Amino acid sequence: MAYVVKIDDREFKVELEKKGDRFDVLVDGQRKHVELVHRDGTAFLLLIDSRPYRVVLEADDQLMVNDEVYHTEVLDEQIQKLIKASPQSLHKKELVLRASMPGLVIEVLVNEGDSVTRDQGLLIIEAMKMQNEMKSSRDGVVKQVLVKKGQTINSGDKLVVIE
Amino acid sequence: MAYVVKIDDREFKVELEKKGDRFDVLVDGQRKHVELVHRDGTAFLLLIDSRPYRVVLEADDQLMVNDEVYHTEVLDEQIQKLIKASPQSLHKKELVLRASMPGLVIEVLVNEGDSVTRDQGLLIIEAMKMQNEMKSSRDGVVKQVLVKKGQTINSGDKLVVIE
Amino acid sequence: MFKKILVANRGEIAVRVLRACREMGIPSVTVYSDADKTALHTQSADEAYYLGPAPAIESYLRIDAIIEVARTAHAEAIHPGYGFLAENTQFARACEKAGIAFIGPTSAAIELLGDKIASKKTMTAAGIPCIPGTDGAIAEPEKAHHVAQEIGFPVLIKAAGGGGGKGMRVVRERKELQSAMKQAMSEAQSAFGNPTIFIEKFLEAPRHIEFQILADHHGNVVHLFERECSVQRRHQKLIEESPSPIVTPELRKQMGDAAVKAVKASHYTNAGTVEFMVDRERNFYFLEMNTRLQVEHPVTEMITGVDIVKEQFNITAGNVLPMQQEDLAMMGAAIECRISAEDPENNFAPSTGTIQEMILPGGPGVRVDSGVYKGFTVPIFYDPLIAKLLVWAPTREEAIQRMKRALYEYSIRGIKTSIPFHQLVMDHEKFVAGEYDTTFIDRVLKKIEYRKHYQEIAAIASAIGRSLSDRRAAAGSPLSREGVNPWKMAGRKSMMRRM
Amino acid sequence: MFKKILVANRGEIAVRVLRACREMGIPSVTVYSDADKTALHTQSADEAYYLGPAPAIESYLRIDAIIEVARTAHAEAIHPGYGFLAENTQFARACEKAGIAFIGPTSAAIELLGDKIASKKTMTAAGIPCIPGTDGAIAEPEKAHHVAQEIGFPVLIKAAGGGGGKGMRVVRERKELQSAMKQAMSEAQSAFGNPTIFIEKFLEAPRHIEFQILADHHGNVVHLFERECSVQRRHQKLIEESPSPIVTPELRKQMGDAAVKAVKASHYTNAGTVEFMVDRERNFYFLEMNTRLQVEHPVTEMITGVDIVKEQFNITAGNVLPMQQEDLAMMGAAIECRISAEDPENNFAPSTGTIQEMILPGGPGVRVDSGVYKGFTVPIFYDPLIAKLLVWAPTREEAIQRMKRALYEYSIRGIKTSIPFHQLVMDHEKFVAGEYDTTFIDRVLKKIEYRKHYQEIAAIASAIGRSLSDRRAAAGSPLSREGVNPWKMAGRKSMMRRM
Repeated sequence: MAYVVKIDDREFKVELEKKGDRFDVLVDGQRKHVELVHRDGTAFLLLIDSRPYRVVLEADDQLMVNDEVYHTEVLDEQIQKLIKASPQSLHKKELVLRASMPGLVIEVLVNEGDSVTRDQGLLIIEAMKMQNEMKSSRDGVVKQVLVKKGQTINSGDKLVVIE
Repeated sequence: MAYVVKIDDREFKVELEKKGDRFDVLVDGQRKHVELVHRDGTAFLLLIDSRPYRVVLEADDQLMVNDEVYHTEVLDEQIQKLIKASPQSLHKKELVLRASMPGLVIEVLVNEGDSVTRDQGLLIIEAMKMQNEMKSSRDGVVKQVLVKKGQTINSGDKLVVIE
Repeated sequence: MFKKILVANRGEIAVRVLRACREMGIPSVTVYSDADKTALHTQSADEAYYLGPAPAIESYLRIDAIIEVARTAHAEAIHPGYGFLAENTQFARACEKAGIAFIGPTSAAIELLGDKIASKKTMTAAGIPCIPGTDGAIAEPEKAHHVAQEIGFPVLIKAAGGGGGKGMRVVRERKELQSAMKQAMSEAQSAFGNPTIFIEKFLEAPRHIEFQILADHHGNVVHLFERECSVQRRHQKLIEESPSPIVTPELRKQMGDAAVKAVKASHYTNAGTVEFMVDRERNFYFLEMNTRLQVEHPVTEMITGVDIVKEQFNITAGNVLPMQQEDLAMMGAAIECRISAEDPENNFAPSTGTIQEMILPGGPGVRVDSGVYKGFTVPIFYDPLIAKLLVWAPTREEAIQRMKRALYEYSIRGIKTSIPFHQLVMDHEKFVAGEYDTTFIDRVLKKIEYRKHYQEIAAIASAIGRSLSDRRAAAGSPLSREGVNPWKMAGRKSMMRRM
Repeated sequence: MFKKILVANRGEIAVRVLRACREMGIPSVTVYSDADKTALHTQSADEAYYLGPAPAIESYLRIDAIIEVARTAHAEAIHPGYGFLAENTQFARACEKAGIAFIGPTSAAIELLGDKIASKKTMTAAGIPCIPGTDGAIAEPEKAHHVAQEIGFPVLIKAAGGGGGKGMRVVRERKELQSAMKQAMSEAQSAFGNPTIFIEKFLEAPRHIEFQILADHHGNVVHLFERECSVQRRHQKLIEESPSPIVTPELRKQMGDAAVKAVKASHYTNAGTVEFMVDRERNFYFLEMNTRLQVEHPVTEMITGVDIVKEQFNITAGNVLPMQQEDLAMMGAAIECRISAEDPENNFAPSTGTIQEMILPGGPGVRVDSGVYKGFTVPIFYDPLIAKLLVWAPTREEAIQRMKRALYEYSIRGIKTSIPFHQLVMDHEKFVAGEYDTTFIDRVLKKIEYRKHYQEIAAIASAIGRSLSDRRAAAGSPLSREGVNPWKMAGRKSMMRRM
């Protein structure tokens, strides 16, 4: 079986052949012998050419290798070819500022309709006793402000939309 | 509510009254204030008169307090009275020797029908590189030998029955 | 010695002090907020009392409630840890008034040294060099502009009420002054319950080197050598070590003598830290004196063998210091990495959540002071410091190698931590060479490319996971493809576990 | 230095040696059996190779397979740890033949000192006092009877092939001799692959005190002071400490000199241990020399600051010892407790299974060398030692207090461990007073009443659990009583976790 795995900005072609408990793997043409050992819960030990790596499944598209986190996308090689052949024309018009941490909104510095410039402060968030100013990463107009002063927010919450 | 709790060779009368998150408890007539906080999985923190104890549920009739293991039997006080009132006449005639550890049977020293005396060796078990002689804890006759030389045994397995 | 001690703090430092109580056979009491019902410090004391809601202002900063707990539990002494009320004059005074021993200096000494201006006057009078700055607290922007103009930009705005980088701002231009003051005052209020700030000349690229001191109530003062604390990010110390790579035996003697003189000039007792700035020509300036146990005190414990917390107990109980300066010697080298619940790959954003797995490093020369455990949910309300990792080795070179090994072993899942950041620093040639100052991190490691060693391994792991699921689907399993993927099964079990 | 090192062992000692490799930047290789696919040592090396089935005879004792792995992985040196092949002359010789450095003494030195009889002759010739016994291996009961008669009962049967109490039996009467010999030979065969035994006079209630030594290939020999190892159960060391409570500076000098003399007399190189018996009059007798890294080596590391494993690498690489005797000093006191997977409340029966939870002690002066982790299944095939807990403090008294604190913190669930036993010893007045010998445990702590401090707490906890379930049942919940008991729910989740 052959897959294309996307990780960060890299793409790997991985061909696999299962041999009992082990796998013969070709990564971008290079041959490797792999053994997968279940450790505990979602944790595995992967022996690649006798080198042990601690692999932990964090989510469907996220795993950890020796405590480093990787976001992965696995595509069947055939499907990958089809996608590449089809034209794509998506480009994002909106910038959605999301909370990078849980915390408390101390101050909202802009209103809907305001023009903002790159690096202009939009909000002040406090968490773990430190105040952090959240800045706009580009020029634009504030389309929506989704939080208000005094509100508690979680990591990933939408805060401000700029277009 | 009132319960009788048996632990080792002791019996405690425990009366409880739930007050919100806390409990008013009378143990053998002594009043205590108790708070139960869930920690993780089967682990709890019990604050008794502000003293914290780490309690872990190991099984239905077994729990750990600050890493010490206790086997408990909880009876409703009413039921307890009924049991005490009824005559009991059970006494064990047989002694069942069970494996106290997993291991390998190195030698069986007795045969069915043999007379044995207290402290006489019955079996030699090896585990973790050490050989241990399992001894009879009383005089009697070997009724059954349930294992043989070379056999792997688990903790709790019946080995020899003496009557 | 005291019959019972109350530890009025949380996290790793509360656990540290409670360990000293247990080793000395002293019954211990602690306090907790709603967010800390299952915290490690709550479990580590002999008694634990509820203080109030999670925000510190409603719990760990409540002087009245803490004194009340001490009375209820019959605690004879209170250890304040660091942060919260550790350098709060009102708290020390409330203890004195209630007849409870405060494990730290007298309220008068806290007041003098907490007033960074008055303390500088005292030090100048004692002949210790100081950094130029305001001779009083400042609140009006006009006055601040005037002072800044006088001593010249860049200037440093600092909170009068505490340390740790909170309420601190560097201002390089006049126009930034007003907004920086406002933010600093707001942060200082929130962190120390005191918005007072002052202004000081900002030294370019200095080293931050401090001396640990111990002083008893019988006039004996010793210093326990220096700690180099120049690895800072936004005035927050991240890594500390001893000995300092730049301190020569002569400089050590000079600075140590100055530290002892500073202690005597301020009639200071108990454990404390004299902080100095050192410029490139190795001139040193008195910066301030921290009138508390420092986060980084274990660095000194590892090179001297002295248990500083136990000595705090002894001093407060009126005992004579068991050592003199000539009994003390530095042995080997120690390094501390502060492990915080922050995501270094995302501009050190706080990362809270439940710790899913925790593997601590061990073996020779490793010390871990952790305030968390597997299963604990790190609250958003307090300082992000969750643990301190320390190593000791005969030489600095070996200590760095050992720290790299220990960081490699240290594994925390469920939250992000500063471990990858520390790994980068330990590999950095400037750190390895000992050539760094307080601007090192913000200057050199501002835009860090975190290492991604294992992309290929991750690709192989992902492809194997997918192939196992594809194989079963192809074999005509009645279950859906997703249902038989062993990786996904494992993932589900993991989800259930979290419920 | 070597470009790659193979660690031919498992468990905590393999992890210990792998840590040294990582700190020195040396790529490492290890080996594993079927039972150790997910063992900590397998994960800790840079490369791990499969050896064979779980029984040691088919994996960790296979000389051919290990040499083959070293060749495949291009390892330049092999560290054997302790046990298994560590004192096996054939193995050392196989390494020499294959051109792979054996990190330990030469095969000739192992042969001389492994032959306990020949080594005693050498020591006697060098003027070191020895214990009377057989002048050769013994296999026939008749010969054994003759020797025992000659030196007088009680006698001690010992395995010629190894230590650690395996294959060892005390015989007090003639009639016990034959069966004791049989058992000892069988155990020795199984533990060391060598059934050879010999007989020695059994000293009543001696102390077991050993000296750690280091010897390079350039004629330099130093000793790193003593370790007191008298806390033993059935000749198995359980607790070690340094300094010994009974060794005076004069005795230390005499014994240290004798240890160095023993090393020179046997042309020994690398790390080793000279074991002595010390009687009540403080006369000491050479017992044997252990030609390997000892389990208890960290005790010495903590009081001297020397990393013994790194020195083994240096010596094997041909480097000159970096210290002379006068550079070495003892600092403070260190104690080690061996944490084994045994149930002390059930006559130390082996306790295997999966570790459900593990909380390691930390803070000042604590070192943990663990070979296991949460989730690992402790196999029945190997030694029950799963970890070593060590403490250091300025004095022995403080070290005992610290050990008690660390044992209190140490929590392992899923298997039984020797932790409760160590707690009893640390509380025992004879241990605290330093008044103990090798018979202490078997004599004083044979029938131990393990403390049950928390019966009342357990009763309250049980009653609360029951009441919560009764309340819901009474409230007419449609679920059965068992279905809504939160304790039982928690229990179920825990069961699922184990699946």
